[in-house]
Amino acid sequence: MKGYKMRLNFRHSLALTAVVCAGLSAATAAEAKTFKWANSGDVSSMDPYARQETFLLTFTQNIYDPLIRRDKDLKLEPALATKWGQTDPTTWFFDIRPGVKFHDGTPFTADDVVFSLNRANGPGSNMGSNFVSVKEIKKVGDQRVEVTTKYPDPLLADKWAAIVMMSKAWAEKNNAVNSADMTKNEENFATRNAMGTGPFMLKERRAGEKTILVNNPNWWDKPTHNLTEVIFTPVANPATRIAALKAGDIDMTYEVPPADTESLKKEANVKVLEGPETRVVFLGFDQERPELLESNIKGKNPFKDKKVREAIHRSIDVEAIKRTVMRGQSFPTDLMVAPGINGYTKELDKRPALLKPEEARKMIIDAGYPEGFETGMDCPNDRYVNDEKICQAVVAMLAKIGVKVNLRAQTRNLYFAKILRKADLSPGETSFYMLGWSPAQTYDVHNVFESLIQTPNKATKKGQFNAGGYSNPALDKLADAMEQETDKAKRDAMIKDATKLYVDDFAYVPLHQQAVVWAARKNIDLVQLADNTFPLRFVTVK
Amino acid sequence: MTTPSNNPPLLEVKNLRVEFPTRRGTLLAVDDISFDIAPGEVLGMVGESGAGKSLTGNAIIGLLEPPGCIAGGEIRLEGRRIDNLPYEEMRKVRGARIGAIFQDPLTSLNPLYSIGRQLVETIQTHLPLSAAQARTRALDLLKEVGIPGAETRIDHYPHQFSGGMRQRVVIALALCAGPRLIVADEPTTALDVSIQAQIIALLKRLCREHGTAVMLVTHDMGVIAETADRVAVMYAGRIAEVGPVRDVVKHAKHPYTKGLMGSIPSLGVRTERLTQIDGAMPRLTEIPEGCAFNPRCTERGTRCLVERPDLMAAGTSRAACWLHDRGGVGAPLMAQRSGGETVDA
Amino acid sequence: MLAFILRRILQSIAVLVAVGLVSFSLFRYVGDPINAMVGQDTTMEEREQLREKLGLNDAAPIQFLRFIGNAARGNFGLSYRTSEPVGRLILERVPATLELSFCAAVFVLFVGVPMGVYTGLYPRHWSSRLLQAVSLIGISLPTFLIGILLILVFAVMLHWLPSFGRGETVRIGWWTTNFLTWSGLKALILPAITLGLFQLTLIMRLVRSEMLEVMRTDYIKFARARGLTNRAINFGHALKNTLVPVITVAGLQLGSLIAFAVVTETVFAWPGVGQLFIQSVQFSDIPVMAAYLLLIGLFFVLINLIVDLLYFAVDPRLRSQGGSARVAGH
Amino acid sequence: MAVASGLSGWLHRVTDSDVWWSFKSSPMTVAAAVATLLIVAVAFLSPVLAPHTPFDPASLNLSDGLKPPVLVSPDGEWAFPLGTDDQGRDVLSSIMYGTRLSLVVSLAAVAVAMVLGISLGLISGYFGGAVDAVIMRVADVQLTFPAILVALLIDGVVRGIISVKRHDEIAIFVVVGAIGLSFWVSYARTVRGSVMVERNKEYVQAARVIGLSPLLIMVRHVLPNVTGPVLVIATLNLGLAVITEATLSFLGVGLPSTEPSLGTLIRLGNEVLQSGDWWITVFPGATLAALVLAVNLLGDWLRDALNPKLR
Repeated sequence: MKGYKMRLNFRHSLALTAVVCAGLSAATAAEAKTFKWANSGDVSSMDPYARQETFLLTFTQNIYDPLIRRDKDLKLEPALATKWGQTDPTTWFFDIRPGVKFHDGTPFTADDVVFSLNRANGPGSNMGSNFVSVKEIKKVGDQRVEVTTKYPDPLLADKWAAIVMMSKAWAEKNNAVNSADMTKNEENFATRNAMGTGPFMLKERRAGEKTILVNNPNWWDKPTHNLTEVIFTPVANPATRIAALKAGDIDMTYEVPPADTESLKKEANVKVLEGPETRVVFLGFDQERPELLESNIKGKNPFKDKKVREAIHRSIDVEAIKRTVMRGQSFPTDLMVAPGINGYTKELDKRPALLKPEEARKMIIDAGYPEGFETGMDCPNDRYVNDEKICQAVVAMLAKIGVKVNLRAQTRNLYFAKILRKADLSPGETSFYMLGWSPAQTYDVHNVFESLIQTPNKATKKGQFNAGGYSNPALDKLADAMEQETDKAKRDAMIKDATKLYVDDFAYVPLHQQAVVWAARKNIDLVQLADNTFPLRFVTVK
Repeated sequence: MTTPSNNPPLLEVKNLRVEFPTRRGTLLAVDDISFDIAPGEVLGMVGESGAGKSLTGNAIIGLLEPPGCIAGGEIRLEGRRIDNLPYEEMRKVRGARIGAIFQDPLTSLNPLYSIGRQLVETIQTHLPLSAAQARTRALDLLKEVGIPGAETRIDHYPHQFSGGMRQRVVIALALCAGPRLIVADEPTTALDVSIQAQIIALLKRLCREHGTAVMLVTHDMGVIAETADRVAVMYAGRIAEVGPVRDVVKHAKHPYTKGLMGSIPSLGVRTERLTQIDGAMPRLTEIPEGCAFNPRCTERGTRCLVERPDLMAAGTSRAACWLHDRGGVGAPLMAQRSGGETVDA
Repeated sequence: MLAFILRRILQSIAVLVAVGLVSFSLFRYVGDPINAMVGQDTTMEEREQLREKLGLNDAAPIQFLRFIGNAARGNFGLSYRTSEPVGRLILERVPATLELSFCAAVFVLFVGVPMGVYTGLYPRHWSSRLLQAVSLIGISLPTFLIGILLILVFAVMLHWLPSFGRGETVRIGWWTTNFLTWSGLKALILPAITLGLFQLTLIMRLVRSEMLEVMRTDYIKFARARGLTNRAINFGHALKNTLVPVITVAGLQLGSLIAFAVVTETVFAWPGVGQLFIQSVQFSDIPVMAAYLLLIGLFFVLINLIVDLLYFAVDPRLRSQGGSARVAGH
Repeated sequence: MAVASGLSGWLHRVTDSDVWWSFKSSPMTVAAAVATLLIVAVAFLSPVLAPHTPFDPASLNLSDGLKPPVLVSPDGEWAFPLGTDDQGRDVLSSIMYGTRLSLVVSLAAVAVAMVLGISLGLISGYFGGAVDAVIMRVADVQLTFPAILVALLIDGVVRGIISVKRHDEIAIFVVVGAIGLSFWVSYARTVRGSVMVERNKEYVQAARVIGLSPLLIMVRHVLPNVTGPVLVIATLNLGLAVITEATLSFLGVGLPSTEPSLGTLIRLGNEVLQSGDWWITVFPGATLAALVLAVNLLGDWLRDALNPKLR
C-alpha cells in the first residue's frame, strides 16, 4: 500500500490547488457558465442501473446521489447516508440524511432507498452482482435502513458506492419501476429522463447527439463548481474531437488518444491531464488444450511448459512498448492488479530482467522446440488504447526468438465472441490473447483472482474470464479463503501468497496500466480521479 | 423549269478552297471552285462520294466540322459576303436566309422534342411571331408538306413518324423561316425509291411556290435529271463541267461527264453494255498534276498532264477540259492501264 | 403505366423480403452483442440465458419472421446498446441523414452537371483539363482524410465553420431541420462537400462523355443549320438528350449517398442513421442493423422506381412503347 | 528474323496510328502513363527494391519507431528516408509492399466486379423482360448491403464451409470477393442502359437476321459500344477498392494487420495525423492520390481515344 501513498501525494497536491482556486472562483462567478465536453462514445442510458460501466455510472452520478460516495482520493464519504456500519457480521445499517429533496421538490425518504436498492437488484438492471450476498433490505423507522446478508460481506459499503438513489414516486408514476428489460421490448421512462437529488438536473437528452444538464440550485451539499449549464456531445472520431478542442468548440475531451498528447501539450490554450487507470492490460496463454489451435506443433501445447512462458514473458519489452507505441502514456506493471486497488503488493511488482533473443531462443529449443513453434494470436482493435499496435509489437518481438505468431485483430464484439469462454465454460477459440481487467466495483484484488486466475468452474462460477484455462489448485484454495476473511492482516498474507504463486508460475504476461488522458482548455479547472470517473461537481470555468 | 433570269445571282461562290490541316499534311478537299445560283433556281451538284460536294454545301452554311476550314475564296449571298461573318451574324443567316436538309431523317430530328415544338422554336428564333402565330404557321407548313392530320400529329414525337414522313417534317423545318436558298445534302438517299419521287416532287413544288433556290447535292443522276435546272459535275474537289441539265446530260462536254452519263441506263436507248470508267478517283493526298482526271481520261494529251484546265466555254455549258481550248490537248496519249484490268476482258 | 407501377411494387416487396432474409442470416457473423450488454462480472450462464431469451440462437428465417411480425405492429424492438426503441431512434436520426444527403445531392447536381456540360462542350480547352484533374482529387483521397483536412483548415485554423455536429436544429413535429438556423446551415457545409465529392467526380465524367457523343449527332448539326442560338442548342437540345441516360446512374449515385454517409457522419459526428449503423455494427446491435438495412432497402427500391418513372416523363419514346423496356440516349 | 521484322512492323503500325498520335500529343496523359507504370513497377519489384522487409516481423525493432523523414529533420536516418511508423516499419518499404498488396486486391476486385457486372448487364439488357427484372432486383438487394457487411457474410460462410486453420489464408479471397460483389451493380446498370439502346439499332438486328448467336452479337457487337462508361467506372472504382479494403481490415475481415496494405497504412496513420507524426499517413496518402489520379487520367484518354464516335 505504501507505493500507492507516495504517488498519491503529487496527485493530492494537484487536487488541493484545484479545490482552493475552485472555491475562490465559485464565490465570484455569478453569471452563466456553460461547460461543453465530449467523449468518444455516448452515455448509453440515463437509467443509472442500465449498465455497470464507468462512464455511465460517473455521468448519472451528476444527476443522482448514492448513499455513500467516493472523495477525490477514492475514499468513501457520506452522501445521502450520514452514517453506516455493521451491527453484526451479517447486518448493515444506513442512516438517511434528513431534509433532502428530489429535483421536482418531493422529499427523499427511506422508502426511496429501499425501492432503489430493490430496483438495482431487479430485472433489466445490470447491478445485480453487487447484491449476491444480500438476503433482505428493510426500512427501520424513517431515518434508517437495515440490510441482512447471507454471509459476512465486509465490502458491501464499497460495492454500494456505485448504487444511486432514485425517486419511488416518480418511477411508479412514469412506468420506470424496473430498468429497461431487453427481452420485453418496451421502452422505460428512465432511459431518457431522470429524477435525482444530485448537483445537476437533466434538461434535454438526445441519444447519440447531445445531452444538456443544468445546475440544481437547491442541492443538499455545498456546490464546489460554478457551472450553470453542461452540454455533453459524443464525438466518435478522435481526430475530429481533438480538432474541436483546438477550435474551441468544446472545452474538454474525456478521452485523448496517446498519440495526440504531445501535440496537445504544445497547443497554447490547452492543458493535458494524465494518470494511471485502474485497468491492467495483459496477455494470456491457452494452457488447457492438448495442442494449440493454429500451430505446426502436434500432440504438445508449448504454453503448458513454464519455461516457454518464461521465455516469452522475458522477451516482451514493455518499456519499448511504452516509449514508441504508447508514447510514454502507460505504466508498466508485472502484477495482474493496479496500484490503488486494495491487495496490490508492491514488493512483488518486480519485472524479471529482459532476456537477449539468443538466450530466449535457447530456452525455447531446450523446451523441445528446435525450430521454435507457430501460434495464432487474437487481439481487439477498438477496445483498449493502441491494442492492435501493441499486439503487432509483440508479434515482432516473439518472431526474433523463433515463435511465429499469426495475428488476427478484430472489433470488440467479434473479438470477445471468439475468445471468451462459452456458456458451459468450455474454452474460447484462442491460443494467445490480450485482455484488460479492472475490479471497478470493489476496488479489491479478490475480484481479479475470482474472475481471471481461479480455475474455471461452472458450479462455483469462478474463473469466468480465465480464457486460457490457467489452473493452480493452491491458488484456488487461497482465493476462496480470502473472500470471507474479515481479519485484514490474515487476508493480506493470503493475497501476498496467492500473488507470488501466479507471478512465479508466469501464468500471465501483465503489460501495463493504460494512462487516462484528458485534455481541457486552459480556462477550465477540474480534477482527474484515478478510477477515470469525472464528477462535474469539481469543474469550474474561469 | 424557270429560265435563269438576268438579275444579280442569289448565291455567288468565287474560287472557294476548303482545306483539312492534319498531321499528315494539309488536305485540299475543295480546290478553287466557282459557281452561281440564281433566285428560285435548282442547281444540282453531282459526283462520286468524296468529290467534295457535301463539303461545299457545309461551307456555304458555315458548318464545316473542324479541322476543316475555308482556306480561300468568297461566298456571297444576295451580294453580301457570308463566309467571313462572325459566328453570331452567320447564325442569323442560317435558317432565315439559308435552309438545310440532311440525308438521314431518322437522326435529323431531336427524339425528345415534339415536331411542333421544334418547328415553333425555329420560327420564333427568326421571325417576330408570338407562340400562337408560330404554331399556326407550323400547322400550315405541315399541311403544305403533306402530313395527314397535322392538327393532332403536330404534338407527336419523331419516333411516331415513318422515314418519308420525317423527311417531310425536315423540309418543313428547312422552309419554316422563309429562307431564300436551301442546301439539300443527299435528301433522298436514305429513302426508298417510291418515297424518293414524292419528296422530290414536293421539294420542286415548294421551291417554285416560295421562289426558293435549291442547291441539290446528290450522287443520283436520275434525281438531278428530273429536278435540277442546271447541274455542276464535281471531280476530286473541282468542277469538271457546269451547264443546263439537258445539255450536260445529252451533250456532255467533259470526258468524265461523258463516262458518268454513259454509266446510267436509260429507257429510251438500248445499250448492250454500259460504259465504265477505269480506275478510281484519286485520294486527296495524291491529286495528279494538271487535270485531275487525266490518268483515267481516254482523250487526254500531254498538256493535260501538266496544265490544269479552268472552266471554259463549251457550247451552252462550260467544261474544264483542254479539248475545248484552241490549243487542244497536245500529243494524244493512251489511257493509263490501271492495275492490269483490260477494258474488254 | 399503372400496370408497370403495380409490378414494380410487387418486385419491391420481394426485394425487401430478400434483404430481410439476407440480413438475418448475416447477423450470426457480426459478433455477439451480449458481452457488451451485460456487466463485466455477469456469469457465462446468465449471458447464455439472455441470448436464449432474445432469441439470438434461433434460425435466421424465424428471427426474420418475428422481426417482421413486430415491425408490422410498429414495434422494432429495443436497441441492445441504448435500450431505446429502435423505431424512434431511427426516426430521430433519419432527418439528419436525409438533409445531409439532400445538400450533398444539390452540391453534386449544381456543381457536377455544369462541370460535366462545360468539359463536354469545350473538351480541348485547358480549363476543362484542369477541371478534370481537380475533380479527381475527390476520389483519390479517402473520405475520412478529406473530412479531417477540411476540419483542420476551416474549423481549427480559420474558425469559419463548426468542426463537428449539427449545430442548432428546429423541431417541426418529429422532423428536426438544419435549414432554419444559421448555425445549422453552417454545420451542413463541410459534411455535404465531403459526402458529395466522390459522386461529383462520377456524375461530371458521365455527363461529359455523354455530352461529347450527343454533340456529334445529326439533330444537333441540323439544329445549328437552323440557326438556333447556342444556348438553345447546348442547354435545350443537347443537355436534355445528355441527361436521359445519365438519369439512371445519377439516380443510383444519389441513392448511394446514403450508404456513403456512413463514413462522413462518423468523421463529422453527424447524428444520422449512417453513424448509428457504424455504431451498431461495432456493437452488433442487431435490431438497429435490421431496421437500418430494411430502411435502406426500401429507400433504394423507391429511388429505382422514381428513376424509372422519371425516365417515362423525360423520354417520349418509352411512353408509347410502355413496359419496362427503356431506350436511353440519342 | 521473321519475328523481329513482324515485331518492328507491328511497332511501326502502332506508332503511326491515330491512337498513339493522340496519346503523344497530350502531355498530361503521357505524365499519367509514366506515373502509373512507375508506381506499378516499383510496387511489384518491391522485394528487390525496398530497403527493408516491413512484412517480416523479425526484422522490426521498436527502437527505430517514430523516426521523421531524413530530409525534414535532423534525427531522421538515411536508412529510413521517409521515416518510420510506431512499429519501427520503414514507411518507404511499407508503401512499396502495401501498394503491391492494394494493387493486387483492387485490380482483382475490379476485375471480378467488371466480369460479373458486364455479363449480367449484357444479359439483362439484351433479353429484357423477366430476366431483366430478376437481375435488376438482385442488384437492388445487393445495393442495400455495404461492402463491410458483405465481407462479414462471406468470411462467416467460407469459414463455415471449409474449416480454415489460419485466417490469412482465405483473407485475400474474402476481401476480393466482398469488394467485387459490392461494385458489380454500377457496371451492370450502365451496360444494361447502353445495351438497351444498341439492341434496337439496325446493325444488331442485321446481325440477328444473319443468324449470329445472341452471345456472339452481345460480345462482338454490343460490348465495344459500352466500353466508354464502363471505363469511367472501372478507373474510379480502383481508388475506392483500395479504401474499402482498408475499412474491411479494420473490421478484422480484411488482410492481417501485420501485412498492411496501402489503405491500412493510411488508416493507421490517420489516427496519429494531428500528433505531429504526419509522415506516417501523408506519404501513403500521396501515393494513393497519385496512383488514382494517374489511372483515371489514363482512363479518360483511353475512353476518348477508343470511342469510335469521338475520333
